[in-house]
Amino acid sequence: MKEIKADLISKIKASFDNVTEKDYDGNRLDFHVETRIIPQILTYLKVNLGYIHLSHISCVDWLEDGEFEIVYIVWSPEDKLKVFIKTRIDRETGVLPNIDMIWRQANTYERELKEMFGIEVDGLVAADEFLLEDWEGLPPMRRDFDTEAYADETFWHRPGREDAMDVREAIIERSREEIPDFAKKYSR
Amino acid sequence: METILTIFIIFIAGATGTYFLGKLSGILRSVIFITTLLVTSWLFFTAVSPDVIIEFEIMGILMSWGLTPLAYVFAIIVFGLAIIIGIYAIKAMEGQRSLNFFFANFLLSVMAMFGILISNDLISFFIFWEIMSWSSYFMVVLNHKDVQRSGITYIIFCVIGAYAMMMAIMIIYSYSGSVMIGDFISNFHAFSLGMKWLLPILLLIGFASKAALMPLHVWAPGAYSNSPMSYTALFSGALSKMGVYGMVIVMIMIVQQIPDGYWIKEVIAWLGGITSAIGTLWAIKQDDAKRMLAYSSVAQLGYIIVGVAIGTPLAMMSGLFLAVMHGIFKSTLFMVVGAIERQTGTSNFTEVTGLIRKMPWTFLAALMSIIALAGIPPLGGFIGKWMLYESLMGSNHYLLIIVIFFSSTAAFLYCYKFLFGFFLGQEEKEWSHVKEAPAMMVVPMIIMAILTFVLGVFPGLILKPINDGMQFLGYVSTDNRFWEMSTIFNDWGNQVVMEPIVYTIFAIFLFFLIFLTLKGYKNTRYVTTKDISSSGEIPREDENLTFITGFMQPFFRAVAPVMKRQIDKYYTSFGKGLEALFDFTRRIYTGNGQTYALYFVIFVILLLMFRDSLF
Amino acid sequence: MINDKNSQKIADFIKNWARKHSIWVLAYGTGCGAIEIPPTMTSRYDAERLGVRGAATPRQADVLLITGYLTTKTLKRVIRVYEQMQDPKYVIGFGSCTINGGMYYDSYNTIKVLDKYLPVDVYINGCMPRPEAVLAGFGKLQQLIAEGKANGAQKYKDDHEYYRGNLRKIIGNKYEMPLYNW
Amino acid sequence: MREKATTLYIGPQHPGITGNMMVRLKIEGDTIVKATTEVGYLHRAFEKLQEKRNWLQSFTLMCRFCVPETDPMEELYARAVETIEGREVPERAKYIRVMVLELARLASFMLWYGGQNGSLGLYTMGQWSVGDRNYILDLFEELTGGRVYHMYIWPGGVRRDLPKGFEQKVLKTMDYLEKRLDDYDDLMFDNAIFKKRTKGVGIVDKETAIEHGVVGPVLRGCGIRSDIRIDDPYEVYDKLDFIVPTQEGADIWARALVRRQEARQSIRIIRQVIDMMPGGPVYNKIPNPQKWTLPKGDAYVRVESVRGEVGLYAASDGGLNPRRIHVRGAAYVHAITLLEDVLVGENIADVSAIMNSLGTCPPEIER
Amino acid sequence: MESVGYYILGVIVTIIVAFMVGMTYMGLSRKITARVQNRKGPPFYQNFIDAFKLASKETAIHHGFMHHAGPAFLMVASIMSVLIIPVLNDGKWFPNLNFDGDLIFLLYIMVFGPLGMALGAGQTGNPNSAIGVTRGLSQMVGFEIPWVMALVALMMQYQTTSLVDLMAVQQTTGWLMFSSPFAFLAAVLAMLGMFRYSPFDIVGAPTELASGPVSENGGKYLFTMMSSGSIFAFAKLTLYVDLFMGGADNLIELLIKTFTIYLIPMLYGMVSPRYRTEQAIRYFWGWPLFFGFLALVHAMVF
Repeated sequence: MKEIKADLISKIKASFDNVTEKDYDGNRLDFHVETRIIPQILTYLKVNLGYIHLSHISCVDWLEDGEFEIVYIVWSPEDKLKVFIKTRIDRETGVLPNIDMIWRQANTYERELKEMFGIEVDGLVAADEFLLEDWEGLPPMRRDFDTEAYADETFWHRPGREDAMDVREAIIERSREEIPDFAKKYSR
Repeated sequence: METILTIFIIFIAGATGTYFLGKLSGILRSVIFITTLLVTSWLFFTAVSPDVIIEFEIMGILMSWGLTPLAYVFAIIVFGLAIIIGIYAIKAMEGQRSLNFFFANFLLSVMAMFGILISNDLISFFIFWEIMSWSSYFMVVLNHKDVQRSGITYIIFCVIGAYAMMMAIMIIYSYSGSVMIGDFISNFHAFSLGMKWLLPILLLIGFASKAALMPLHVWAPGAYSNSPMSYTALFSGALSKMGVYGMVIVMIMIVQQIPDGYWIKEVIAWLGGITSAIGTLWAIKQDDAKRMLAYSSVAQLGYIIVGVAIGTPLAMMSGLFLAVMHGIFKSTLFMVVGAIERQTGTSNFTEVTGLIRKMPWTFLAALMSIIALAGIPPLGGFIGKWMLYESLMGSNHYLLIIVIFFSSTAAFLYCYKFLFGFFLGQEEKEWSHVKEAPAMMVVPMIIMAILTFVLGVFPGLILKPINDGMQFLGYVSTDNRFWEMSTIFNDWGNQVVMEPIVYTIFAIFLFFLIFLTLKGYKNTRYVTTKDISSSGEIPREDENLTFITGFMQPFFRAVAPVMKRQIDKYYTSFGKGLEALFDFTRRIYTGNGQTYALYFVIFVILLLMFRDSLF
Repeated sequence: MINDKNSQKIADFIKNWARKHSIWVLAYGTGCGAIEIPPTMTSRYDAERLGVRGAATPRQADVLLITGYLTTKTLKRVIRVYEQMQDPKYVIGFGSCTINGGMYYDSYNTIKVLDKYLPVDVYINGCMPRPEAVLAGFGKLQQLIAEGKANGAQKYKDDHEYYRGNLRKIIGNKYEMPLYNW
Repeated sequence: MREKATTLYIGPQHPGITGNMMVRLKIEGDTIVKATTEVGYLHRAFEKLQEKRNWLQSFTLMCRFCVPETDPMEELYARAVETIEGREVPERAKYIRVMVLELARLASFMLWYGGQNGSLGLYTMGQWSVGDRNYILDLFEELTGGRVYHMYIWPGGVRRDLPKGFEQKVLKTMDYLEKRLDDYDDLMFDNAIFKKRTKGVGIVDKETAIEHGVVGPVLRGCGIRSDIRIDDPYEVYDKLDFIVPTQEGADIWARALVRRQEARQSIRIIRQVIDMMPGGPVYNKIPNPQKWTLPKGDAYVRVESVRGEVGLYAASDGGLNPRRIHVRGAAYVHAITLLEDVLVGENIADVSAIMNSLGTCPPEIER
Repeated sequence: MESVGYYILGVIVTIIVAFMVGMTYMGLSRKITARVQNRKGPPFYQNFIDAFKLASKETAIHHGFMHHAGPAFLMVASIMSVLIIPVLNDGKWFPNLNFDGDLIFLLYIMVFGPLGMALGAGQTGNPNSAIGVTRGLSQMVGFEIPWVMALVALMMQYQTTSLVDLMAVQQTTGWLMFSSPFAFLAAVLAMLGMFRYSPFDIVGAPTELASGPVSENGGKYLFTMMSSGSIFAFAKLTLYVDLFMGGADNLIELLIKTFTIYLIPMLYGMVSPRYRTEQAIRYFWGWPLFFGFLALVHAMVF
């Protein structure tokens, strides 16, 4: 595993600038790269090094830094190594390159990033809406979006929720009821 | 003066008047046109009887005109359809080009058909046949579109048929010295054996090309769909029956005299069966109503030819009855398509949908005709189908009956497609402006629809003249079964009485209709076709919810391994042959059908003039 | 001869008896509760012996089973489907999340109280309710039908403005919700 | 101008759909010319809610991610937390976890048997297998108290030890189910019509599979031997002896065969685990949940579920709540881009069968 | 046939008996299916409750006249078939419209209803309905061919198109099932398609088309269709008994014979997935067609 990692680091560093790596225990290796070389490095990993499986694309909202951290996780069935490609983009102005020509399913991830975080993806061809319908306002997965306040404002809440009184009352009321016949007959 | 001649003179005068006076005013043209048709029909139905024969001589050839009882049946079709379609055509053709020519030509066609029916000699028969061919050809190319394919194909097949027929006439004349049909039939036994086989085949080619029997049906879809619908109604309803008329005479009068002529009958019957099956399959595939109905006509004529070719009394009767019925329902359907095309501007199923609430009367006419076409009781088509099956069983045609049954079951598919494609399905905004066709178009269609119903309940109305015609052909009517008003019999003595069946059907239908209507009347609502249970989703405006493209795809996938390869091969090779034929004719002639027709006439006249020196 | 009221009563009794023993449930798994519907319908619990049976389209269904939370996107479809159903029709709220939002009380995309949008006849609580509970829910519904108390459809008709207003509040004016049935 | 192709909605209210999702089909004849998956009917914003909950509260939401198979989700969360925190798990807990996971797989296979055959109109199969699935759920009930949501595998081990005599009950159930699986084979795999309906339908070949990042039985169905339990072993899978079956057909039939063998492998694993199970504690106690913080860091863990690889990316900022929990469902890949591509050219009769075969599970997509 | 009153009464009784028997058979089929599926199943009279409930639905919608009248068309076909097919051998107890039970007429009246219904389904504008109809019609072309071959073989062999005559023949020669085995085989295989149980339930396949042509029908419309279906089922079963099993002398015998026939499609359906449309058609054009040919050859030779 150590040799594989060292080999990979040297190969990546030889091909790309401004790459910092971070090693973990087990079969995980992180690379921090610039946003613009994401397609190149992923293509390189897929075509030249056998990292054929894109496992995941995730995004973490670092509100205090004003940045999103995008994580691409690729996996090589031969090396049995998970490689994390991490990059950071600006929360407001950042644009992500499109990689759905490398892996088709990245399209879905990018649609979600666009909708949930409001991240622009350069050259993404897809329907506007993914999970939400007619959503207006702040993308909901951003940390500054307050879901509880939104829910309180938009939806009804059944009173008694605070201490779950109604449920307790219902349980008490229910326990006084006669058990229905068929329930007696059939319940195991 | 003889009534027959009067009719001819009125026709010619009417056609001329329509053409020349029509240039003055459209109303005048319509008046002359409809008066001609009315007067001639009136004369025909009141004053013409099958007995009178007139003879006269032109250029030394004796011509004999008279209406045989058999021809009377066909004449009923011709005049009945002509008057109804004529009324329809006046409104339907409104605002189109070269109307004078159309209406004059229409009259000429009717006259030519009448001429064919009254001709007792081969020469006048042939001349009228040619007039009919030209006039129909001019109708095919009337719109000046697709002339190359449809027009040329049609005229080529006309010419093939005409040549075959003319050759036969020449041979007959040179052998027997008489052109009388009666003489020919009675002297047929004197011909040599080779001639005995050649003559009927030549004549049959001539007639089959008009009746669109496979493999001579190629012209039909193009010609039917290319001429104006008002004429196609007549074309398919009456004009193609002239081929059937000829075939009846040949099959019964002549083929029976050939030793082993049985085989010709069998071959023709099988050709008819295969025609119906293949025509049906092709009809299902069409997305254009005109072409579908054209192929359907081919298929339906297949049934008729089967009946005629089998030739047992019941078969002949079914064939003739189907001929009448086909004339009625198919011309109605063509009129329906004409009405829809007029109101919407297209006759393509994939474009028009949901007209039922906009054109209810047209729908009613279409529904009745389609039920008749499908042969479902209680409408008239069923009687014909029933007799056809019974006759096939009575004459032990085991496999042919399966072929016929296949095509008539498969016919349900295109029947449904026709109704669904135009009238049912989503009611789209695109067609919300569509109105019902004018009364002058709707009324003829409805009359025809009622006719299908009346003939379904009382087939005796038309079976009676058919029976007379068959007696003329030499069938001996042994019992009264052929003209019972509402009962049909088969060879084994089984019978179906239509009247109580029809009443029961209507009683049950009305009972349940009333039940469905009255039960919870207040709480039953009409909802639009947009409010369907589309899986909970609300359909978007631009989405097409009508399922019509590739309508019967699974069916075709199923028949593909059985039929498709053969059909394709057959058609491609046939098409190639046809193209070669095109090239050949084009090289000889100018490629213009009209010019060619002129050549042809001159050729015929020359032949007639120099007949003595030739033979 | 026959007292009108009495005959009406008898007719109602027979009708309600039939309705009670023939409950066609619309095949619409709106939420995670859909996972307990197959066991309820299949061999061990066998709801069919009570006359409970699936219906493929809303036109044929009697009961709309809201199996769990409703997201706003589903809510629109559910209401459309409900309006396409024929009277008499019933709604069963299934799972805690239909009652008070359950663990999704602060989610921005799910409704919390089902009976603001649809007239619920029976709630089945639990997360998730066991098949026995579902059967008990059907039993309760049968009881209500027999007593003639399951008149949610009428309630929906009467208070249509109220229900529609509540719906509007969530979905705003952007989504075209055609007024099909009313 | 209207489109030429007809629009047909499969879902959300449709007997043939695998969950609350929608496939918008454009059909010509009965051939699909274009398919669009629309999701979002089940979006509950779990990941947003988990940011508002503390680390233990988040755990209760975890099992609701994908309802047909809840334990892999709990396993994911537990392992992610353990990886970030560096918490050790007792050996016995690992074995119990494997047992529970395999039982969950088996239960899910039974549901698949029902779904796959129901989509093709063989409802008897669904009645049998979903009915028999209850026996597994009974085991879960005894072990955890819940039929569907177990909340059993949690950070630091499992919630409680096995009840007395539980192993024997599991083995007895396994014997019964093994017998039943043979019955299913008779009904399903020996059925000529089933074969006709599934062979050559819904083909996902190797190139497509790699391009789309396909996982699980779908990948194995096209001949690639790939299984997280072998490739990236977790818990005690590296100590167990089992086979990862593959097939070459790449169609529904091949995937059905793969699943058929996998169900038997699950039974085999369960037997092995019970055989090898050590004694000892099952739970490495976590601190007071209200004050439980994890160090800053992130982790990505994966589990092989019935539909294939399910992954979870968890990031901690050192606070009380998770910074980010992000689940990668197998269906996330299968149900959207792959389904859209596979459906083109197929018959509308096969849509439901293909969806069942690909393992589309909408709650996992939408979360 | 003493009087019109007696006649009409008899007709109504026939229809009611057909309805009851058909409904009960369907209920029994549900019960038996449930037993095969390891469960208790609904009571055998469940279908009556369902039908009554559908009839007592308070509201209904329709998409236009054809959709409204569609079930009535269906009813015409089923009742006409019941009225044409002799129920019992002597015809005294269940008088019917006695046209000797003409088989060709029967063949055509039996498609009258489905076509009318298809028009109704077409008017709903629901794509599922239209697809279901095309499937149904295609399948019909499939199974009608072997079915007609069997009938033609029988009709040719005994030189009659009348069902009554064929029944009379069986009084002397024994059951046609044994004397014309190939026709029987072809007809029974075609029957699988006619009853539309699995694997030929492609018309209303729920997981594919959400119940197909009936997807817009509820309440009274569905009730009428359901009743019509049960009457039709009885008619078809009686037809098979009359054709191949020598008819029946009394009601009990009829019930036993019809139920035996009914078990064939039912039991086959329980363990079969559904065919695709083209596969179903090809199925009918395989062995059933072959048996049909054999039946024709058999009829020609003997």
